[in-house]
Amino acid sequence: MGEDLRMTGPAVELRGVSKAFAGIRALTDVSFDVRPGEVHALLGENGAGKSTLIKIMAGLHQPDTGEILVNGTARRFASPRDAHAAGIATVHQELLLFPELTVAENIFLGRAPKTSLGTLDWTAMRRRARELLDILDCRELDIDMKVASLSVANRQRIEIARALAQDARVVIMDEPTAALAEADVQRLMDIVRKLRASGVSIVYVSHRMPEIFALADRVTVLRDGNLIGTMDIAAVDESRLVAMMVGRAVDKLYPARQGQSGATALELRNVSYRTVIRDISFDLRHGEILGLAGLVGSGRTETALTIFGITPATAGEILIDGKPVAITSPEAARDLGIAYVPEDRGSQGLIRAQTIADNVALANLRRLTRGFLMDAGKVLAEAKKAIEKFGIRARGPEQIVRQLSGGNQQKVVLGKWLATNPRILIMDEPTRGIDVGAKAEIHLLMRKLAAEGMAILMISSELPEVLGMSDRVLVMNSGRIVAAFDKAAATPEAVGAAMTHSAASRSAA
Amino acid sequence: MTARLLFRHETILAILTVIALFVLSMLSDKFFTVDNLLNQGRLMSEVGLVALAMTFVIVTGGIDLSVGSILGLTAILFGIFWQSLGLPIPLAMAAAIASGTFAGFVNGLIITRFSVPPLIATLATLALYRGLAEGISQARSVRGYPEWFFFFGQGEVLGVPFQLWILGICTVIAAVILAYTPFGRATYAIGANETAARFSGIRVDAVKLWIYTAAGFMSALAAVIFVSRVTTTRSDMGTGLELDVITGVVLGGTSIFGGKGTILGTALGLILIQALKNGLALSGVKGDGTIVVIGVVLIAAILIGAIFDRNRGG
Amino acid sequence: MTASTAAAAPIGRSNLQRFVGGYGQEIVVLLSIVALFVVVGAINPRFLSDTNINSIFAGNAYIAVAAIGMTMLIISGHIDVSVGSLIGVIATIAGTLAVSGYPIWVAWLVPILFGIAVNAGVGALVAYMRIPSIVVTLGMLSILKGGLISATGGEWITDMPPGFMIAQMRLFGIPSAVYFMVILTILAALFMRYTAFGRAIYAVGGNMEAARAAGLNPERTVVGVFALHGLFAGIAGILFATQLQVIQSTVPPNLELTVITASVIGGVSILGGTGTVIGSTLAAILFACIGSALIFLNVSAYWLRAVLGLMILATVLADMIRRRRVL
Amino acid sequence: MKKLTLGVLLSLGLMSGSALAASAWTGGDDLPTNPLACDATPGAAVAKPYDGGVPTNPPDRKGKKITVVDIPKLIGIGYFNATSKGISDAAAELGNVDAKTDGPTKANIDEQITFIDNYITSGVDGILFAANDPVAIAPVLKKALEKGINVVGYDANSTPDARQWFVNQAEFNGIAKSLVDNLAAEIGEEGAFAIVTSTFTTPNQARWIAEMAAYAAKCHPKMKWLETVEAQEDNNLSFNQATTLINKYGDELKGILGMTSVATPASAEAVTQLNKCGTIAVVGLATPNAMKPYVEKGCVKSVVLWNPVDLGYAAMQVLRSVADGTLQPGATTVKAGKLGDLQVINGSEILLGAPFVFNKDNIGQFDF
Repeated sequence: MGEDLRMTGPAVELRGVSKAFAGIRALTDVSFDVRPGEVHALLGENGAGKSTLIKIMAGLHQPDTGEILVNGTARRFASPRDAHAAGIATVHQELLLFPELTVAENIFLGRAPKTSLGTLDWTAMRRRARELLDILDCRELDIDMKVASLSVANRQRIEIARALAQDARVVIMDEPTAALAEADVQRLMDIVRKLRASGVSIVYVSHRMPEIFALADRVTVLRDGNLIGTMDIAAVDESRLVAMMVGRAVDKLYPARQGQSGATALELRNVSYRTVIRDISFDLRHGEILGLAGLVGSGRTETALTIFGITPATAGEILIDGKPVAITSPEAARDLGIAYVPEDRGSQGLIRAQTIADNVALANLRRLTRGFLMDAGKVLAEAKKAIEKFGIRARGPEQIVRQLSGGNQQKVVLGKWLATNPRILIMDEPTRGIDVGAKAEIHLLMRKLAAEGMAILMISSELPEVLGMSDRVLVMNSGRIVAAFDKAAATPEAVGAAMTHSAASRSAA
Repeated sequence: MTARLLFRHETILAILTVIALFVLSMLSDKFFTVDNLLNQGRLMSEVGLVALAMTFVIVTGGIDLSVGSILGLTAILFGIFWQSLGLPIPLAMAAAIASGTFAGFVNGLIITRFSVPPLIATLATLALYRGLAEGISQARSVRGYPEWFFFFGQGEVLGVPFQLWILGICTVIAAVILAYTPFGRATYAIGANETAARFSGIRVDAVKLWIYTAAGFMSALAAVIFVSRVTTTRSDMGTGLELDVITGVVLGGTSIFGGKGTILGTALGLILIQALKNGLALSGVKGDGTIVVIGVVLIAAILIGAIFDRNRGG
Repeated sequence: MTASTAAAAPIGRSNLQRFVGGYGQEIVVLLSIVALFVVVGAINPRFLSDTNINSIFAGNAYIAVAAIGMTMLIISGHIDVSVGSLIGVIATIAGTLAVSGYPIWVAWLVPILFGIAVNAGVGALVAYMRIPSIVVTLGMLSILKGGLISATGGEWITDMPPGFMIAQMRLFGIPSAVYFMVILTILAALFMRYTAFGRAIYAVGGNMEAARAAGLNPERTVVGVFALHGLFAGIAGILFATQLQVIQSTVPPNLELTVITASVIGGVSILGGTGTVIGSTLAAILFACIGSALIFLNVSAYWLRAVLGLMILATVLADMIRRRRVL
Repeated sequence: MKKLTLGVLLSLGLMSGSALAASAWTGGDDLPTNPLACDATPGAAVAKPYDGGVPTNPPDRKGKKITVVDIPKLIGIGYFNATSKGISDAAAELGNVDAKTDGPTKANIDEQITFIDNYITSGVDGILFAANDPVAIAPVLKKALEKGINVVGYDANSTPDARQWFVNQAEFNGIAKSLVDNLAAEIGEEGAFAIVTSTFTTPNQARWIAEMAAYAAKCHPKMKWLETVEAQEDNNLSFNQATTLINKYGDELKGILGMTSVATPASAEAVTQLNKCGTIAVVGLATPNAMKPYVEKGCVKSVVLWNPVDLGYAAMQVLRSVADGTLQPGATTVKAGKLGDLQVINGSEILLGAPFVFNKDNIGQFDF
């Protein structure tokens, strides 16, 4: 990274790029450039063409028309290898790592240092891996550990180290903070700034406005495969960007509360699961949205899994409508009127290879029968109901879920669970990876459900969402509930402090 | 479930089967006769019964290599229960089938409780159950069953072999269960995405346990029919059965990765294989040539399916 | 993993830590072999005689060699259920060439090339047509087996020239098959650890899409690993062919199961992405030792397979429990 | 837990079953044995009425061209290649027979039955078989008889009523005597030996072993029988098993008996490779071609076998005679072409002759 910045033109430039898949246009005549040492935010709703654009830059797709210029020369990327050679690296959203290989290997895979014999030089590889991670301030990361056992944040750091190992001049980050907790987001932003200072350009794809305003130098907005505009960050504000993305003004992000809290729906008394969560006690009322905040790994999702019976409680008591219940399996939880919209839509929420109707029926198999047999009519009717009720944009109940956008997929998960007529709804990261428009729809829906008397427990890593949606906020840390706030008392400062302060004091103890 | 896509593979297979039947009946006038076809039905019954259960197993994304060994073990236990323990035949039959079912249950237990991949778990029990059969029998055959017992394997009801009725009934039941019941939906869901199935309140472990137990039961049922058909009990019975069964199921379009497959496909796959074995033999092709043809047909059928898939997917 | 040592913080784990951490299953298998030798040797000291140890190693070297290729294949996330048939075919081709008067090096080399070519073809079907390897190789199993008998009629091959019998040659009193096993295992282990292609095999087995994004060519890697597997199957076939004065021209029964089991017991995850060739060779040796030990211990041969099944189950369960505790 | 109880019960059942069956046993079957006299007195031929089956309404095949299929236990091994050669030799000689050999690639009862079934359907006139299991094969053979097909067995019998005639290569007790006598001559009356067989479920081998046990107990009581190991029909496994036996018993082991044409050469190979020629004797059933190297080197002194080419030849001749109606129940001899008259024994069996012993002097004259 010792080179000085002699280049004046863009590090990478896309000119008039178009791309279609099976006749469907994904990008139409889009031009985009990245200057040396800048953070360039790329914005757009899901399906706007961001992924296609970055995949073209990464060499995973080839444009139908248009050209890619690197340092002013036209290049053709036939494969990711060509893009790497041109100094472009990608930190993928789904973190494409090899779980059974070590940290060091993951960083150097495909371009490991060789000895004079042409074999891999493990000594050099491990040394340089250590150096790179030190540059990223990840001194605690063990380079000989298998990646399988690492947290999401650490995996992401490995991906970034991998980009550095390629001497990348341009690093594309695809929703890098989507899966990160607040503290890790801060660390990531520090890393991004550090990279920029060393002359690396960053293409930063994110749905989170605060990050964009904190980091980006310029911003480009795409909509429906078209370029809407590229601007200096100083020249725009949040509502303007949202309007550009959505194509209309979205005035209120978080809908106001309607109705009042009712009776207690769910109560936990000193619930523990092994040593993962300990002594969890709280109550959840009908008609309220209870926010559960905390860092990733603080035990939020684990609490939800215990309530839902995936990891049944090893101690303590759970009461529903005042009566103690034994929740030993998801099936039992469902039969008690609990629904869980999981954190990871793709692997936990949906069977993407199946149709909407199949997915909606999945949690309701026994109800959608006539005698011993499935009732195809009822299944279709249920799916149609969900499509109408949640405004799922699909050709019909027979459409394969994989073909839907993230927001619509999430609505299918919701449809599946609301078809069980639950009275308690747990939503884990309900809007992760969903674009602004769909996000607002889901928020509206949550409010409507609460107004109808649903008791909602919401887990979110996005502090604005927690604060905007919750009627009350609980904060978890190291497997315990460490603070509780009313809506009025739940300020970003107070909640943020509870999430991090106690973590520091606990680890110091 | 992409009904159309499934239909595709079965359509290809049905066309292949019809072509095969047509060509084979051209090659030999002995092939397309009622007698021969019913007889072939008798010969394919054991493989067919096990293949029904195997379809469920593979749809969940699993595999069961131990079915042949369970068949051998059940056959031996049946013989031992009858001859050495002196149980009356119906009781010995029930006890042996219960033992075979239990062997399947053990497979399921190892797979679900200890999360051992099915391929490995059943690779181990393949050796274990066959070893038990050999050890228990000390390689001795049990013979001399009473004449009436041979009805199950050699008798006819309304002119149709007894076991073909059993196979037919089991096929219909299996087809209905897989396609039209909550259990069937759960089976597909587990194969397509086990975690999502679990998170949807499906009792994944229980479903899998049932399926492997059913595979044990079907193998045991096949064992009794087999013993009745060949009138003797040997510890090497059913050796290599798993490959025949898996070939039939896979040829029938069931994805080895799980989540896809139908009983109709399996039935067509089995019919195609049996028709080739019999028809080629009748038209003068030797056994080793037939094996080659079956191998080629298996790869070709799946290849055609893959090409169709790809063209659709774009 | 604690960074307790302040001065001269190590860049990673110590070599010993890494060794123990990386070779858990291999160490278990190795200890089983040692335990077996100690126990059986105590009961019947002849078990430890050099001739017996030689026999155990030499008689089963071809299984270990085939298991090396199988291990690579399974690491890449695939499997070959036709390897036994392939070895039978290769042995027959080698023998036929040898008795037909071709130079001996031709009789050794051509069958190996045949193995590579066949498996590269299988690999191409798997990689480019996306047909699951178990399906393609299930088909190949039938084709090779039936084809072999059609072609040879099961005629035994005898009277091979003495120079052809490579597995019987000895150096310092040790049969060459043992050298093959040891040297190929070491070479393969080095290959898997120190070459880019070796690591690519792990990468493709671990995460195919990630491998593509990392600039690897997964399809080519898959074809390559199948070809490598063909190479090892070819060498195994030559060892198999030259061990005895007679080649049976048929498919050795159950060989594929033995080879796959050796790979799996050696620590290969059937899900791909993990395992080592050292483990599979050790497991093949363990099997050979068990087979021999059961005879030495007067265990009735009727129970042999049951004992083997139990051993596999015990190993796998122990591994599962070990992993669960680690997590 | 109902399932648990069931499980415990079944495990108990399994264990009791195995306990019942577990007894020291060397690989023979448990049918009655009939050891021959220790000297060369031939066994008393018991006159027995014809006990074979009769085809139902067979068409008149006298002198007409007939199609015959030969279905051995398995194809692709030297032994059955030799019988197949004998069958086609006889067919060529007779001129009015169209014969072919087909069968399973491994000795599998089910597949063999399927093969026979298919050939019944295809409408052959005659079936020659070597049974993988005498009882299991019976129903399908009876079916063939019902369809008017002539059925003749060779090498491995079925139950008598399931076929018309069986060509017996040599009686079990004759083979047993020949093997044990030859072995005793080489290793002495007090030598210890072990057996390598195919599988314990193979009827012929099990029968021979049982007869050998009975004969050894009667005529060579001091010979020590160490153990019997299984080696499938697999060269390399046979070799490994024989090697292990040698290593295990060291100098105690004086001889190895190979019970199959695969096990015997592999055992000889093991003895050769371990440099035990002259100290460990190998005696067994084998085809001469596979044994020539060892016999010529002097490592193996005697190989016992009937001539399988003759066996196939005789089987074909018998089938033709049955089809022509010249061989009727009650006959005492049958003409078998170049083999001359063969004797009828045991009601419906035709004896090929005494087992033949190959040695250094005569083995070069045979090529099969």
